[in-house]
Amino acid sequence: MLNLIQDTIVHAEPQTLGAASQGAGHAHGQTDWSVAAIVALPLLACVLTGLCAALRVKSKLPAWLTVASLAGAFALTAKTFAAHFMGAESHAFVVHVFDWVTFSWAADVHAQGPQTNELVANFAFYLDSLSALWMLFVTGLATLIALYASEYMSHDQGPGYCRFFAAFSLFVFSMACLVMADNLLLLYLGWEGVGLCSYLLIGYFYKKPSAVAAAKKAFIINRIGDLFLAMGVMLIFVQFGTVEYSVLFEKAKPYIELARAGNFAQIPFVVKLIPCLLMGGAFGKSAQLPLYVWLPDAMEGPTPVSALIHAATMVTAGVFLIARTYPLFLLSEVALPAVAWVGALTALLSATIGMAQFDIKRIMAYSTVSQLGYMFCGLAVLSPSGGVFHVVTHAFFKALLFLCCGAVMHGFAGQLDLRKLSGVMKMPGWRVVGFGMLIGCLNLAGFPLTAGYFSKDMILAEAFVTPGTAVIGWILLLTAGLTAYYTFRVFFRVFVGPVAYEMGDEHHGADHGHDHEHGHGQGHGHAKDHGGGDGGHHQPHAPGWAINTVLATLAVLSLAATGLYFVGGDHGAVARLVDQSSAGFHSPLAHHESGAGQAPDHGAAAGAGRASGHAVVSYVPEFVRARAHQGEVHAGTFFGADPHKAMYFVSAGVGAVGIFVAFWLHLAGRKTAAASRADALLPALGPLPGWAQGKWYVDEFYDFLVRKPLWVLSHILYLIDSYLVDGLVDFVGAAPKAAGKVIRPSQSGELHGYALGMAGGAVILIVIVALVAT
Amino acid sequence: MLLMAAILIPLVSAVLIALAPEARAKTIALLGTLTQLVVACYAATVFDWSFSSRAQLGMSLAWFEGLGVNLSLGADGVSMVLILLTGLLGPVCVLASSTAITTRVRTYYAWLVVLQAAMAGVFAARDVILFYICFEFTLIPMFILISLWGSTNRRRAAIKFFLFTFTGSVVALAGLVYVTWFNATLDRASVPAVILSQHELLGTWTFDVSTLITAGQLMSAGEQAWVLLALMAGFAVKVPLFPVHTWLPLAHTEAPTAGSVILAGVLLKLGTYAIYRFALPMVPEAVATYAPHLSMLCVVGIIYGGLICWVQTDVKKLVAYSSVAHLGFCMLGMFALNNTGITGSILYMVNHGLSTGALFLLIGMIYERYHTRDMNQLGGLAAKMPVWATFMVFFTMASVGLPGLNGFVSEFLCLLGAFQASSSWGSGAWGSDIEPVAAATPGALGPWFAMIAGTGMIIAAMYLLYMVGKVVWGPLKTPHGHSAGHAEHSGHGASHGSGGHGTEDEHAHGLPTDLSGREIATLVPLAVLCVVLGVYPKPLMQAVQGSVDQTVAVVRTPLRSQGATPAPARHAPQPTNPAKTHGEGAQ
Amino acid sequence: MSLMAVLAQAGSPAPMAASTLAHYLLVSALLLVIGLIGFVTRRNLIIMFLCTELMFQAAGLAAVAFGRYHLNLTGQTLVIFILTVAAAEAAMALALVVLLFRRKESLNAEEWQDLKG
Amino acid sequence: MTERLAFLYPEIVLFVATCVVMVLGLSKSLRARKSSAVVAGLSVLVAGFLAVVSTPRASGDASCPLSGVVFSHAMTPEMGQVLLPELAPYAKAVIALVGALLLLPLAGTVDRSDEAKIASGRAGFDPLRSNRAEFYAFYLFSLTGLMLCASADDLIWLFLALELTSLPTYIMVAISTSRNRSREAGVKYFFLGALGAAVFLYGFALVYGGTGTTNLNAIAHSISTGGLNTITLLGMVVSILGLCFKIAAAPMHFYTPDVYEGAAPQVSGFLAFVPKTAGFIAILLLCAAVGWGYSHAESGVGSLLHAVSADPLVQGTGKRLPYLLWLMIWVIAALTMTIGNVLALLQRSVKRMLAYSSIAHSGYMLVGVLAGPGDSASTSGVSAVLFYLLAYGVMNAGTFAVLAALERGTDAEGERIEVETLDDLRGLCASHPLLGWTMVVCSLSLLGLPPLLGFFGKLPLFTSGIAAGQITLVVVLGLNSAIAAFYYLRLAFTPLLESRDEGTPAPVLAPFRSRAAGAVIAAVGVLVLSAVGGWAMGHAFDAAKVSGAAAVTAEGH
Repeated sequence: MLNLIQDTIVHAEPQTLGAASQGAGHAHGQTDWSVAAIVALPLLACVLTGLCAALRVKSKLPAWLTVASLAGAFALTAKTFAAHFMGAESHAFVVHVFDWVTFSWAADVHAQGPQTNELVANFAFYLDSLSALWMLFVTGLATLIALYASEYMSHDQGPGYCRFFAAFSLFVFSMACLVMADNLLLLYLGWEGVGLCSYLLIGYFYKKPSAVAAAKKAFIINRIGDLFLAMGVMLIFVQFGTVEYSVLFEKAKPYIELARAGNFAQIPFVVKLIPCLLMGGAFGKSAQLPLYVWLPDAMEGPTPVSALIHAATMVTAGVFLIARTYPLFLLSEVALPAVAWVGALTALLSATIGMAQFDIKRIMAYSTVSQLGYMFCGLAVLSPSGGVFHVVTHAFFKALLFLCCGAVMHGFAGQLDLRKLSGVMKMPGWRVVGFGMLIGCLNLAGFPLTAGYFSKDMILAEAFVTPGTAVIGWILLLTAGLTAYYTFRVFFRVFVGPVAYEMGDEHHGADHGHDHEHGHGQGHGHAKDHGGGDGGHHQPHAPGWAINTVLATLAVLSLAATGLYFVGGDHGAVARLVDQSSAGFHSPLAHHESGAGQAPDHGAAAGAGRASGHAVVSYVPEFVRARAHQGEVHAGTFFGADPHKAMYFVSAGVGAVGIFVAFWLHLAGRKTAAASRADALLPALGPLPGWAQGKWYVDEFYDFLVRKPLWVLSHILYLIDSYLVDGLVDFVGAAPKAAGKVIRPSQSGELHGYALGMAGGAVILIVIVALVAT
Repeated sequence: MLLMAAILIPLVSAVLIALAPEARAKTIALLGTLTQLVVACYAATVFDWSFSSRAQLGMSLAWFEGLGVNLSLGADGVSMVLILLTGLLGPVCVLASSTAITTRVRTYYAWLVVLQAAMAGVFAARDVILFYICFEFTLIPMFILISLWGSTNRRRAAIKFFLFTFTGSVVALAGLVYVTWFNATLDRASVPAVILSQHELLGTWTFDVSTLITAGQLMSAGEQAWVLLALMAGFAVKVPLFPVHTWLPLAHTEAPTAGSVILAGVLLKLGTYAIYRFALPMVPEAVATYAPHLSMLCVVGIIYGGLICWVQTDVKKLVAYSSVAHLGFCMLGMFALNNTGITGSILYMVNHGLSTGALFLLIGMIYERYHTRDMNQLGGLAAKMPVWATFMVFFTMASVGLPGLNGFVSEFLCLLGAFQASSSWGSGAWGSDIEPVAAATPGALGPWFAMIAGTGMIIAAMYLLYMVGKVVWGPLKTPHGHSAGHAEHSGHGASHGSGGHGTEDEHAHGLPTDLSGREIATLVPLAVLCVVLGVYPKPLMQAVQGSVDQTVAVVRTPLRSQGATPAPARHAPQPTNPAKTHGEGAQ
Repeated sequence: MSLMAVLAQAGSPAPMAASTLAHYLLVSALLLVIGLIGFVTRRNLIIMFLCTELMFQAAGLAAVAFGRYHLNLTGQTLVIFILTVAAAEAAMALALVVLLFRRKESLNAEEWQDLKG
Repeated sequence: MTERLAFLYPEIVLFVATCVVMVLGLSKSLRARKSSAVVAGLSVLVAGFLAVVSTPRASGDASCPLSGVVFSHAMTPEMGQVLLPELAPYAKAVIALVGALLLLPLAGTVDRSDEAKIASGRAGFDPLRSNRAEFYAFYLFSLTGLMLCASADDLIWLFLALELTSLPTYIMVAISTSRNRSREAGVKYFFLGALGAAVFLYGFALVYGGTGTTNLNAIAHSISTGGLNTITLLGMVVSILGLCFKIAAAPMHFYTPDVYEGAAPQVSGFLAFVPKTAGFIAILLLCAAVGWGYSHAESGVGSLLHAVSADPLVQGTGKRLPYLLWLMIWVIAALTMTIGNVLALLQRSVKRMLAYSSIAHSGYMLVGVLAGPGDSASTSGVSAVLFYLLAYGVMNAGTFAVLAALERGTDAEGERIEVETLDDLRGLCASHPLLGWTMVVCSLSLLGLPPLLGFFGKLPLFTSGIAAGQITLVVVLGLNSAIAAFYYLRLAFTPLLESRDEGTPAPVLAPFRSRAAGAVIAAVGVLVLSAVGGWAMGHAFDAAKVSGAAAVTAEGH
């Protein structure tokens, strides 16, 4: 694997991303090594931890190896970022490491028109502002979470520990490939690679059948999305003859021009199909309708995994994919509306489920699904910078939330039921966790002036600005309220209020530091209930320094992320970075004239463009063009006001209502951990809470609709194979024997019979032959 | 001579094994197969890869001169690659058998190495009859391996295996002989001089492969269709394609581990190789016409085989059926008839050999320990055999087609090939009337084939993870009646595995709880290759590229369509001219 | 094609009327068929053998008739040899029948059907 | 006229040897009696040698370097049949070689108990009771007849030769063991054989009637100049039907399993080669007289059978037997191989299985007869048949010799018990490795498994069949090979793979070393011919030269 670095070649290929950046993208000799090392370091960590497993290392060495190499990767990323993407201008560049699926063939002499006779998909890394940004938070968070996990997983020191960190590092490697790939095939490698790591880490407690099932489910459902992605990649290759971004965008340019001119009718169907297929992949990986069902189950994995993979990084790969191939999404008039609707519905649906759950980790999982919906909406309402900004802020605060939940889980022996925990913040040693949780919750709820508030606002505002997406905006607004409610439901139930708790049924907490393999999840013969507050021989144990450090860092970072909105451009540094990349309207890709730096100013234009009442959003091409040219055509309004400004107040208000409801229902007057005022309200809502708690029975529905029929079909096919297909073979095989049995009586052993046979046979033969011949 | 050596060395070692004492058999077999591997590797270095479409390292000896049968050997890029695969699996199989085979050891190893020779012969043959001889002769060692060292139902499996494939290939022989006769009756005057100069034996009675390939292209469309039917009757069974696959699960299930490995690793590739070598270039028009129908069978096989895997309880049967699905991918790529597809298909041959072969090895290791392959009796072995579990997950992922491992490259290329090969790309049916689609190739498959076959990727994940989930993960469950909880205490890992009574039976056959060094040694080469071919498949793709280019060119523009000879005239067959040997001379 | 024309084709002069030849041949064919039917219907080994003799003689008769028709001696030569061979066969047949009779005290062919299948 | 005798030197040698053997067998001296077999064997080999070196050749440059050394005569139509002018040397050499091979297991067939009694002093030598010499004499007579077939140029000659071949075998069967089964086999063989002989004799008479001559050359000339008239055609049809008895083809095949099962295995092996070879030579001669130059497009028959039997790809190559004859042989071939194989599938008795397989092999060879001559070994069906006779003779001799070499003790009446069913062969490779492996090699060869001799026997049948446009029939042949694989596999692998049941005694070696030697020699022969059979095939091709019917000058009788 180390050849990977040695093989690094400076691939000084001019980047032809557009007129503006023409010739500016020469690779920088210094960075090439370091870019390759960003990818190689996690892989190195993976190999080394694997070696640790082989050498039966029982110390925390694997964790330190991982943390060190991830930190190194982060440092290199930061260095690269600082070198190339801090300024107002940024230039994408490609670092070629070695050839992968790259081969050419003899040209077809009979083909007409331009023919592609090579497939180029190298291990080459494409760094632009988008991938650099993504890598920055991926490696940064990974380092922190690895540090967290070094303590969190310490009960499992030994092979399991190595396994954890090997998969963890492998995940970062795959994620780096995904993000930094210079072609779709390498992206696909990362795409499936993170899927594998997700599989391995969800199934980390492999003795627990539920964990195994969840892992399997995650992998298979992701594969469904992967198939769409693969088809999309193939279609791109067939249509454009390449899978490399730089060439691809160049080749797609004519179509982008057509789309910009509103001539969707002239864009071939094949081309319009591409974003629809890519979308399928994104929905799978990012847990959107209809493929979201795997993510909540993925919480079977250790909490650091949930934080890193299933909240902060991997699940945002779908957002990344769309952002990366954003120009292609503009080619179809249905692609972005579809994304918008899927995102909005997912956000709403999972928020309603999240409201009714009691497992705090699951609540966070549904919230992740919901927030991912937000991000997709951001992309779809023509605000990729909003979507990406939300990805970044969400990465920090959701990781923080998960890690806090993890700390609780760790300390309370796997207890996650919010009805059995209360007032944790007041317990000794839990202050950091509590404040961390609070900060995370404020972010998630969109409390004014937090990072989450600004990123959410960007999306909401754009939803109202963009013509025809107001319905999406309303849905998202409603979701924002629900989000605030369920977020603070957790906080008010678990962290404040009277101190009461019940320990979970996992004893790893008490056995902390014990040399014990595979502690999780198994009924180790301990009784299920350990009594309420006393906890038997189990006492909650507060997190140690590593966890606290990480939580504090993350809390600070998620607050600091607010700053990204205020530095480096009108909508913040993230917006600038996005705009400079393939996802930006102001990137050289999107138009000819360079419009860098300036955000459009959508004045209070007439509301004529509002396509209200339309179930399907239709993009007005002029609007797209306007976004790029700072025109002011048909921008939507929020009751006549500029949505950007109105949203500051509206969303803050909605959030506040949600928090207040949560406060009134779950904290005010609550005496015990279990009972709350909300319980009294439940009967009034009829069966709805039950259905929401049952996740709207989507899993059961899928099971009934897809899995069961397939299972029955498989059995039928097996029967067909065994009895019909093979039966036919056996029948044919038995035919000669059967024929033999039929004519065997002719060999009666009787002389006369034989004579008769001879004579008769001869006569019959002669007669037949004579008849035929005449 | 090198190729001859690669065939003769195993034969010689078979004789030595037969003469040597029982205890030495394994060593001689190992040395013999290793030598074969070394010779194959050396041949690969001598081989001029820049002309990989050309048969090299050739040699020719007269055998049945009157019949035109020669001992004529030579290898192009594809053959060379498959010979290397054969060579690699030989020592692996010998190593894998060392504890599993305890009875009639000499017989076992002797036949095993004979099988190696026959398989190398198939790939190296440049004479149709020699090819057929080796193709058929593989049946005998395999038959014996299955019927002597197989499981309970072995006799039936062996007979079925033999008769099914034998029946098919006899018909294929008829097809090949028909082409031979067609060539013999070809009027040389009607063949363009350019072609004649390349193939001196056109119009004479010869079994020379390259001559017959050229001659076959001159056949009328009707003749080609019949010949294709005959060839497929033989080769599709061996692959196996969908309706004629039923011998495979049975044979796999009953065969001893090494037998399964060779069966999956190389024997099935004889069919795909034969289709590549003969069906495609010899009857290109018919192949082009019937590619959609054949591909349909592939697609059905992919989904049908995959779904059946999903409901298996016998691990080995599951992997066996997965071969049906996997080879469906392989053949789909082949019938895409474009470079991506066929390259993918050839890579698939190698990759399937590695990953599925390794899966059979792993299952064999479990079977040796627990004497069952029933997934209901096995579970959670990760706890007891972490090394084994690691390999199992690794090779499962290779088999699933995880990018970065070998399976992905070939599977993707096969699907891409099928995806590209649609005649409707350029016709506006896909709306691509603005400018020609860049990487479309003529063909009759297209996105739907790829899409439906692509669901096979999902199904593959379903059944393979189902298997892994049952056997590797989950609560520990082993046969012989000890409960999971019980075993958990006794078998807490390899380090102190000898304590509990869960390990008594393992000691009985001298195997450690987890894998022994020997077993790891059999797996590591395969694992390394899986990674290398997944990360850096370029050498392999380049190795076969010349040959594939040539085949694709033939399929695209068969000789008959080149205008020179609308309908070649026939004349009385020429007498055989044994003095002439091959156009492609010996080095 | 009529028999006449057939024989004319053979290039022989026809001093023997074709119709006469036809009669001979008819008798010969009858002999053959009678022999055959006798062989199939009778159970006594000796009679069965005589039936084969009858068939031999049918051939002989045809040969003589043809010989006369073609005006050459080949037919008669053939008959001489047929008679010789028939005599040899008769000797063998009797020897065999005696051998069999010794074993089972019967000349019934149906006694001998142990071998079958 | 004396030149013409050169054709018959081998037969003369055999006849003289026959007389000598008969006399030797009556000697009181055990050594003299024993020498009778040696004399028989040597005479066969000498006859074969003479056939090669002394037979006049139509072409001066016969491929054997020794030919013409002894007598360098060029053959003329007066001297011999010129339809298959080169047939005799090859055929006789094959007959001699295989005949000698078949002699080895015949040791002790009829005289074992007598000699045992004499040796133990329980009885003195009684010339009247001694039948050893007769047995070898019959063997030599039969081979003489067979060789005469190969040089026959006249229907009468052919008839006598065929009878000379067959008559001794009837007795050999009947006396081969002292069991009732042999008697039964003898009587069936004899009576049905007489019936068959009557049929082809009648056919010969008709051919004579149609052409006015019994000389084969003249018949060919008559047909080529005057056309094939109905009587001749009918005669041919009836003759070939009658000859089907000799080759054990449907519908004349019924006797085969019973006779082979009833006779001692070594005699069955003899039967599988000698009458079959005689029959095929006769059929080839008759077909050569008719010629393969007919085109079926002229027959204008569009019946169903034609549609089935005509190949879909090639129409009217103009290289076939007359349609009627072609169709009949086609049907016979297809029926014969199918019936033989499907019935063989059901057998447990090895000899019976081999008998049915012998039927099937005749069916295969008939494909070569249909294919007719060609200009290379690969396209000449005649050459394919001739080579297949050699191949079949060797591998078949091997299997029967194994059976002959083994016995399972003696029964209550002192009669030895033969190896009967497949079960008796279990574990043979372990108990008698050489015999076991002989069985394996010969069975696999009979199956036609490449690269053994049987495959190279079948391959020219395949190629010539396809070259003659008989693709459907070739596919039928192929599928039949596959059916046959089932029972040949059992036969090959029962000795190798199965192990003997506890308690059943292993078969023991019969006390005649030559029997086992014969088996092993046959196996070695199979292997050697697999490697260098191309040489023999070259001779088969030389022997298969068919002079065009038109080339036969009229010389009449």
